[in-house]
Amino acid sequence: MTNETSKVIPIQSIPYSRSRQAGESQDVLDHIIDDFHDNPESMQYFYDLFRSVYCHGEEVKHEGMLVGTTCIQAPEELIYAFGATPMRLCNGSYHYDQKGAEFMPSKSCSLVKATLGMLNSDNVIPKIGKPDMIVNPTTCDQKKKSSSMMGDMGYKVYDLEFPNVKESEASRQYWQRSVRQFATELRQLTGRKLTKKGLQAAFNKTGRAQAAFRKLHSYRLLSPSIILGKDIFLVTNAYFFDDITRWTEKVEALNVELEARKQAGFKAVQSKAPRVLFTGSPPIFPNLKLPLLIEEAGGVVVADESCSANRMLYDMTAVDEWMVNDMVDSLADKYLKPCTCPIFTKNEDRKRRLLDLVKSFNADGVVYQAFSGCQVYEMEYRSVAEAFNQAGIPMLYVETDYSPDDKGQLSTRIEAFLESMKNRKKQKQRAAG
Amino acid sequence: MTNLEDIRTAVNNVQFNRFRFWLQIFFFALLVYGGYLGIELGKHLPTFACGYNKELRGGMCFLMPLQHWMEWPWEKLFSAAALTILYGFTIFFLWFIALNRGWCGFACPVGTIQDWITSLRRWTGIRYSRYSEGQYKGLGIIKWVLLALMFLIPLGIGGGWFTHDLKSPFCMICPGRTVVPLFGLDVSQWSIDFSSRTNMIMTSLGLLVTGLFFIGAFVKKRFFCFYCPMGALHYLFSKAALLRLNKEGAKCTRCGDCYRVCDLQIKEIADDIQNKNIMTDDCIMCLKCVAACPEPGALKATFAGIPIFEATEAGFITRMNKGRTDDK
Amino acid sequence: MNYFAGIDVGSTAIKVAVVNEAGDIAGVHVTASGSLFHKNSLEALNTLLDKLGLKREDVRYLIATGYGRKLFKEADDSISEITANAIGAFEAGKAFGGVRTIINIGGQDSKAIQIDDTGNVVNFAMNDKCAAGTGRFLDVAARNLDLDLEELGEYHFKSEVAPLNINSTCTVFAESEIIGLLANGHGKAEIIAGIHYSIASRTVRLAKRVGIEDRVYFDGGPALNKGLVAALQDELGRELVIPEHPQTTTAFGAAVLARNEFVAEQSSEKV
Amino acid sequence: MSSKILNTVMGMSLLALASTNAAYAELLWLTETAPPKSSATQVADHAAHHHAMHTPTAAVSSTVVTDSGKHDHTGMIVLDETPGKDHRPSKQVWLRRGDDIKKSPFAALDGGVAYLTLIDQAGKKSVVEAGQENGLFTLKAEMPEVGFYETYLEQRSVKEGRLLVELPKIELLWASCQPKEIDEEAVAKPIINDALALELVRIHKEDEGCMNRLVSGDVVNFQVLSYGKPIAGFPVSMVTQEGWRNTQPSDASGTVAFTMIREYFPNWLEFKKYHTDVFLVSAVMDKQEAGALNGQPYISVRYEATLPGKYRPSPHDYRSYAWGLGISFFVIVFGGLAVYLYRRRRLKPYKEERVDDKS
Repeated sequence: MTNETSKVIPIQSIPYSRSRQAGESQDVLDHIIDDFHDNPESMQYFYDLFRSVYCHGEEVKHEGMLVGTTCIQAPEELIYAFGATPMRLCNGSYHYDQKGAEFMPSKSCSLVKATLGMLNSDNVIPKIGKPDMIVNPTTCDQKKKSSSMMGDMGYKVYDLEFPNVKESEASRQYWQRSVRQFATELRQLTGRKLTKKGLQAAFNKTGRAQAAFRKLHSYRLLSPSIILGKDIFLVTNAYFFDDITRWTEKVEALNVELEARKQAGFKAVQSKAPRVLFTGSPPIFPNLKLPLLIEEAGGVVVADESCSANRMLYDMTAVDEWMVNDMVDSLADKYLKPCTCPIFTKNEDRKRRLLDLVKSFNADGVVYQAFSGCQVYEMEYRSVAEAFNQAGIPMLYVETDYSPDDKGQLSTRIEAFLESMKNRKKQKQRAAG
Repeated sequence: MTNLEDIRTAVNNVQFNRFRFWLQIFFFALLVYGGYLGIELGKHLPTFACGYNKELRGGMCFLMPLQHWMEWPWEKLFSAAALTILYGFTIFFLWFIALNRGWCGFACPVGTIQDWITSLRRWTGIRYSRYSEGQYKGLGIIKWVLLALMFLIPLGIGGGWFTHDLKSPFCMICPGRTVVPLFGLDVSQWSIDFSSRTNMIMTSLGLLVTGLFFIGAFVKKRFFCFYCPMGALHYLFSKAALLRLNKEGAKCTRCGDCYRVCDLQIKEIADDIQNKNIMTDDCIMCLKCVAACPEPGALKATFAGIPIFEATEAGFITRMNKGRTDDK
Repeated sequence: MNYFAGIDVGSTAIKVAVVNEAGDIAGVHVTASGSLFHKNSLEALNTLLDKLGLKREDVRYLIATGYGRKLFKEADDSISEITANAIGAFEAGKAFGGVRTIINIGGQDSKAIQIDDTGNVVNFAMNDKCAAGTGRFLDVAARNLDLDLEELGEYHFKSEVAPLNINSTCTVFAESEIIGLLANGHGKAEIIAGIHYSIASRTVRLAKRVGIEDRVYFDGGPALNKGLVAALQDELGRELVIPEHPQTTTAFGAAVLARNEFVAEQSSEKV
Repeated sequence: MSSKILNTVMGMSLLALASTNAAYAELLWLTETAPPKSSATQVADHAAHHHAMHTPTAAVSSTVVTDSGKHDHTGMIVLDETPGKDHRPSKQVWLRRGDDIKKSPFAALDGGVAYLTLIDQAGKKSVVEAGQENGLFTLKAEMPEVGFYETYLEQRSVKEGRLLVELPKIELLWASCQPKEIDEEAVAKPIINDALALELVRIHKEDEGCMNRLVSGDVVNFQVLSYGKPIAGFPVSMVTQEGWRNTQPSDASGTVAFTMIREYFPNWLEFKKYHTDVFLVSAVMDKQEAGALNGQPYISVRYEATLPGKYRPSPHDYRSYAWGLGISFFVIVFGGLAVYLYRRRRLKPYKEERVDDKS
């Protein structure tokens, strides 16, 4: 004699588009699109792309084999040259961050947690399908250790050995060698040959993309800005998984529109809006928390030094002899020497790069994001702060993660920071005029 | 003013390697065949316009007269006659400051020949060699040793310690002596002189070096320039030169693109962000680094302070694009 | 006569300050925020105006600050409490010969602000998300010792022994720690002293992050607590400046800013 | 008529041939080679049968021009030239008597002054007075331009009713190692003094100069002229450093050709490629002419023309192309192999990864 009220509730799968995860992306995307006025029309492509991929969980197509990369240090030209497609796995969703926290130390960095959380979950968003291989450059400790974790999840992981010292010739050679090893690895994986043609074609793809990005980058020099940082971050985030050729075309289209805006003397922000240089841990959709907070509060991110945008696309490869061996070695150099990642022993290059960016983009201040758990960024903060202090450039150091619950406090701090920058500006002007 | 700007951009976007190739051809013709056209630039040229290439040359390498002078008996060397030397040296200096080491990168026939050998190698698809850091440091001294000997031995002859058979010792081992006259169909230098032990040794050395020169230049870009005492001599005066290679340390991202393309594998060009005048004793001022620098204004070649060739983003992109797309 | 008001919609209390054209303080008012931020804020403003016998129109410019600033739509403008606090402290500090470092302990956060000699924020730091070392910590403590907030001050000085160590930084754990200490028969006084010292040391660590210069201006509700002031003084080893109305410095700052903005606008209209 | 002249010419030549030995013993010739430093004894023992010559003091050595090469310890006269002797704008010549190039002594300037005629490339004549140096006849010739200079001396004396006209001549060269500084055709064109009854002219190799001089094995051509006109079938003699003699009649164009024989055979360690041998070419012409030279009557005239020359060992004696090419070829092959093996080997130990089109 059973009671009607008691019954077993069966597992019911809700479509992804109605999941909390989709909601997270949904909110951010709506915020990016609706809460800001006159976004560039050409951005529509990227808005739609993210909506379809992150909110509707639509599949991301790719040619040939799929090679996932966990870091910008993996030479994608090589992957393209073997007819495969690279896909950057670094993930920015809080949902996956929590998933990752289930099997990773809670103190580890959100990015790594989220990435592994994503790889570990049964529906991977962006829906790229199972990578035939994951290239894991041995950069920071957490990424190093992820290698075996990803292995345990049943992925084929290749550890791309990466040196910790950038200046020494020895490590340069070591790195060149491991890049060559990577090439042979890819040869075995794809069963293809690395031909001069293929490599040149690959160089073309990325070269064109980089040229487009550099152009886009150059429009951010303008003051008052004609495009907001949140859009730039969205564009560069799309580079992670979007088809490179299409991506390039769309960016070129965006550049055309920006050129028009420039001619028209368009303003995306108030002329007094503080110009902010963003540096540190990479903002990856949907975790654009900090850039968005800055731009809500009336600031504008005019430049960045992070591996989800500038550092990923800025540096270009120079080749002396267009033969396979020299091209590969040049690639190796390109992926080692210009890198300003804090995993290296010295901080000078990053400091110099930041100061140069502040100067050339005449930024009023710097926002330094460090994901709690990312020791390298946390440790480098002091010396960077010192450098800015000497240069008389205000910097706000924000230690945060993917969780949205510190938004309130962050907004206060960021507003205060922007206000102080405004005052400085006023004073400068008074002093000048 | 705008069209000046246009010229600037045009220059900065130039397909540098092709430009350099033709400029080198021009200088080669001038210095090796200039004689045909009755061109005579004198015997104080700061580059290997070899004197052994007799009638054809359009000018003469300064090292030859320099060594002859040093061979003068001392009482003459330290007499008023030395004014000749002073004069000759002044001419040399004037020639030099015009182009600085650009003489090596663009004018030097021996350098040009090496570049031709390099392109031959490239055509065969054989990779080039690089020195290890240790080798690089060690071998770098050789040019200075050669420079020292180039003065000391002739002085020794003048002082009567050495036989006259040792005269112009550097010319004897200089690959220019054997290689350049070939372009005048003169093979007379390709022989061993058994007339005395010294002659035999020197001529054998000369041809040994010649052999090394060919094989070296084939596997190593600008093989000989790394050991060239003329280069060392240049370096002593390079501070005074008009043509300069300048670097804006703040704009440099240390991406190493310049280091990548440097024939003399000079690391400082990429890593040194302190010095504005970036030229080292190995630099041959081929300016390939400027052409391969993507950071606007980070590297520039200036003449008397006026920038004549400057690194630009657009220039870099067009050049690399060319490289990516052309087949051969 | 024009008046200018600043309203600091804080987490625990709502503070209102009104200044006259000269920028001198005309009056202040403090009420608990409760749950209905918006309603209470309006009430607070009106009560103060009544007290001063002013009409809403007399207030020519109103700036809101504090966590609730966005909610208070009546304000002409809103500003982050850090800036407001800086301005307030700078203005109030003039009376004491100027201050450069400000320590503010609020209901649920604590800040350290460094300002330059023109009152601009040079650098600042805030406590992390949790309420450790904030006013809320004192509330909890007071509740556990069943005293009310005001009494804590006197008790601090009653202790004959060295203040106890309160190790837990987290408010919640501290609560249970206190109970434990009581159970072990420790006197309220040394416990309270311990609490004050733990807050003080936390705050000083925060202040050191931004760098401490000469006098330190201490405001926020807890600044009324003599014991805490003593502890902080001891930890800092520097002179403290406590304003007349510690709670309302931020509101006062907002009011001063309101006046300045108004003047600026006037002048710009004239031009 | 013409046959008669021919006849006489033949006659003369026969006569000349007949009396060569006697005549040559006293040949007078000019040389660039300075008297030896330690020549006192040597000069002395010649003084015996050269009464005409006054004996020079032993202190010759002191002021001899410095560039006269290395000493010879045998005390023999050193006729070895030193390199670079031709790059001098001024030269000194001496007079010697006798046809043994090694032994014939330096002559003094007997009987007052002697005038020498200098003709430069442009054909410009200038007359210079010969001087004395330690009693020896000598002349310092200034040579403003790079190129050849012909120097003539004319000595007339009457002995036993025969007028002896001695016409020693020497060819001085100021060479430059800058071929561009030399006017080649001027050098190529022989300088002829048509005021002379008998002259020997050497036909130069083209671009003869510092870098290119006579060497053993060369065929050297001379033209024998009288008042500028070539004489055919006229006997011309050559005596070389080591005393090798050869006489040949000139051809229709008055040209005589000698092949310079190799006389220099040191073992190769002593071999000096700048070793210079001297040869002397001479021609003698007798004429049945009567006349008087300052009071002394004569019935016949004898003209003696001499022209010394220098030559060096042939490069073929010491240069080897085979070896040169051999060495460089060996180095190239061996070096190439070394590089190749090195690269191969580098693949072995730690398995160097290489990628290229073949991979």
